[in-house]
Amino acid sequence: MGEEIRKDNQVHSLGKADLHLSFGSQFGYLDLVQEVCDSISRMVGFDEDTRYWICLSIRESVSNAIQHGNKMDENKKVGIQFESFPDRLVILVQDEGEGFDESQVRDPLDPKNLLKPGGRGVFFVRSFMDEVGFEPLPGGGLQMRMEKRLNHKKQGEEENDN
Amino acid sequence: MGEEIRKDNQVHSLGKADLHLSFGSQFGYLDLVQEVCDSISRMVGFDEDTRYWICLSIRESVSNAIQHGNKMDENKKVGIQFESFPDRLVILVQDEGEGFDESQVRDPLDPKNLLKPGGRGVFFVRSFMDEVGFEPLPGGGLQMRMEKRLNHKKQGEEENDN
Amino acid sequence: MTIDTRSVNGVTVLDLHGKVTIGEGSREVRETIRELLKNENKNILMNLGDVSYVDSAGIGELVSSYTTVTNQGGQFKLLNLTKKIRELLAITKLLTVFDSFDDETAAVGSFS
Amino acid sequence: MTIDTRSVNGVTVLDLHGKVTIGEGSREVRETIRELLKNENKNILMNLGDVSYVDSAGIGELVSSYTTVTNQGGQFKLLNLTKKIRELLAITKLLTVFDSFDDETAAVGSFS
Ligand SMILES: Nc1ncnc2c1ncn2[C@@H]1O[C@H](COP(=O)(O)OP(=O)(O)O)[C@@H](O)[C@H]1O
Ligand SMILES: Nc1ncnc2c1ncn2[C@@H]1O[C@H](COP(=O)(O)OP(=O)(O)O)[C@@H](O)[C@H]1O
Repeated sequence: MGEEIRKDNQVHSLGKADLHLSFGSQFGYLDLVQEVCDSISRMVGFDEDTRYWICLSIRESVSNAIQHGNKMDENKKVGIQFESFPDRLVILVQDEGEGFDESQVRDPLDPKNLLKPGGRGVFFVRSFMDEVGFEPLPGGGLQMRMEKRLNHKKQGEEENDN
Repeated sequence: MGEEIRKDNQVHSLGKADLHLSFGSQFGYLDLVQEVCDSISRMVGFDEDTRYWICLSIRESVSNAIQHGNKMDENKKVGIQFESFPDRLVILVQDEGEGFDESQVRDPLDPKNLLKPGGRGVFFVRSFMDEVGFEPLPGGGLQMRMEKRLNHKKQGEEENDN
Repeated sequence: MTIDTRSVNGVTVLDLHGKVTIGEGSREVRETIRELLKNENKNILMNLGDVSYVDSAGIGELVSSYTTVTNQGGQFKLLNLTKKIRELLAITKLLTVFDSFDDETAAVGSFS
Repeated sequence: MTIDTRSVNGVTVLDLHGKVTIGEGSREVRETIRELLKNENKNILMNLGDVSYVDSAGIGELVSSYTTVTNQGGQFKLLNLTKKIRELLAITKLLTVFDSFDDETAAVGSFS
């Protein structure tokens, strides 16, 4: 009974992921962005828990691009570039805004900020990604660069799934 | 007991969907493309069954772009543009290939072709979408343009989900 | 996001369902809290057990619910933190700010 | 895509699981059929009940399985078409080409 011929079902794994996405500034795309992020980071080989935190970071970054960068102007685009390497995933989030002075961003852990309603987005990204940077784009606009290494444990990854 | 305050959970519906996706020519992206297609067509307002056939069509189109257009060259890109209008969804699939003579494509319903293993992809797209066309791109490459109208019944939509 | 409101022994239990994220749910939470305070319901227990997703804006909603209720002399507590929410509250040093429970009876009983 | 192979009263039942699409599963189907024919198993019933997705390449696999088996004097039939597969076979006028069944016992019994 039941001789199983289990065939390779990894035909679809990617050599090198390299995907670009762009859309008008609407929060309605956030779930889609999260799904794409999850698919790409699954292909790259991140476990479920790590993918959760990577994609939360991308949501935060895209939310900021929509809200602070493009100031909710639906005609302004958000661009996302996913690039995988054998040992890491690099994600670039681009907006058409003026950028900002990161030194002016308040520390959400400072006791005087602890009960502020906002100001935790960039902090989350820095907590869950390995490298984070902002750079102005040559043609105008801001690019947030995030990098996550494979097999690298950081805060938040020890917990099991809920 | 249980006074329910049901709030509007449609905050996230889109004004006008306008999303662009591009990636290297690998079949590994097909599931992701299908997910994105499903999300976009859900936002536009298509029912589950219609979304299934729209996204099958997009899969066929992208498969052709990868296989016939870009000839499996991972360095050549496939581009997909989703554009929604109040009454329809337009999807453009672009490859970097030479194009082809559509009049040379054989009819899969012709009895002499019925048992051929291939040649049903474009036929599926024409069956499930309302408008289908191929056009060369100005900078080289081929664009397949597909349009699906909302509230418009075509073959395949009468069936329930499986 | 939807919110169901129940009253248990003088405590208002808010059962949140779905996502509490930017653009979704934040206004709903705020309005619900405001209505409750207007009607002198100041003991509020927010049940997060059925919340599927929270981002930094969602955490912000928890914080502003807490400060709004506390500033009006009420008590705001949390029930059924998911692992992910607990993690986000931990790294933002908010876990000790909130009274939180995994048992509804214990949670309701804790209101003075 | 995975394929489980069972033998029932002289009929080889192939239980397909997952997606039969371009780049996925097509080679597997072809190889399995080839091996079976090599070993003189010519009565083949393909169970599609657990197939989650089929595109035009997957339909092509059904057709080439059919022609390969038939050309070698065997019989190739289908079991448990999903609604979507049935629809795709209908519009491609293949529904009448294939013998198909919704009941395994009846399907196995139909092989002469
Ligand atoms: N893409 C961006 N463009 C312009 N300013 C930004 C951008 N991202 C973040 N900022 C600035 O950094 C601040 C902190 O961002 P964040 O930590 O996400 O908290 P919040 O969005 O809740 O204010 C924002 O208030 C904004 O001033
Ligand atoms: N993007 C494309 N670029 C070049 N040729 C194409 C493209 N799409 C379709 N074709 C041509 O049209 C033919 C029919 O396509 P299709 O109906 O999808 O069947 P199949 O892919 O199984 O051959 C292909 O064999 C190919 O010659």
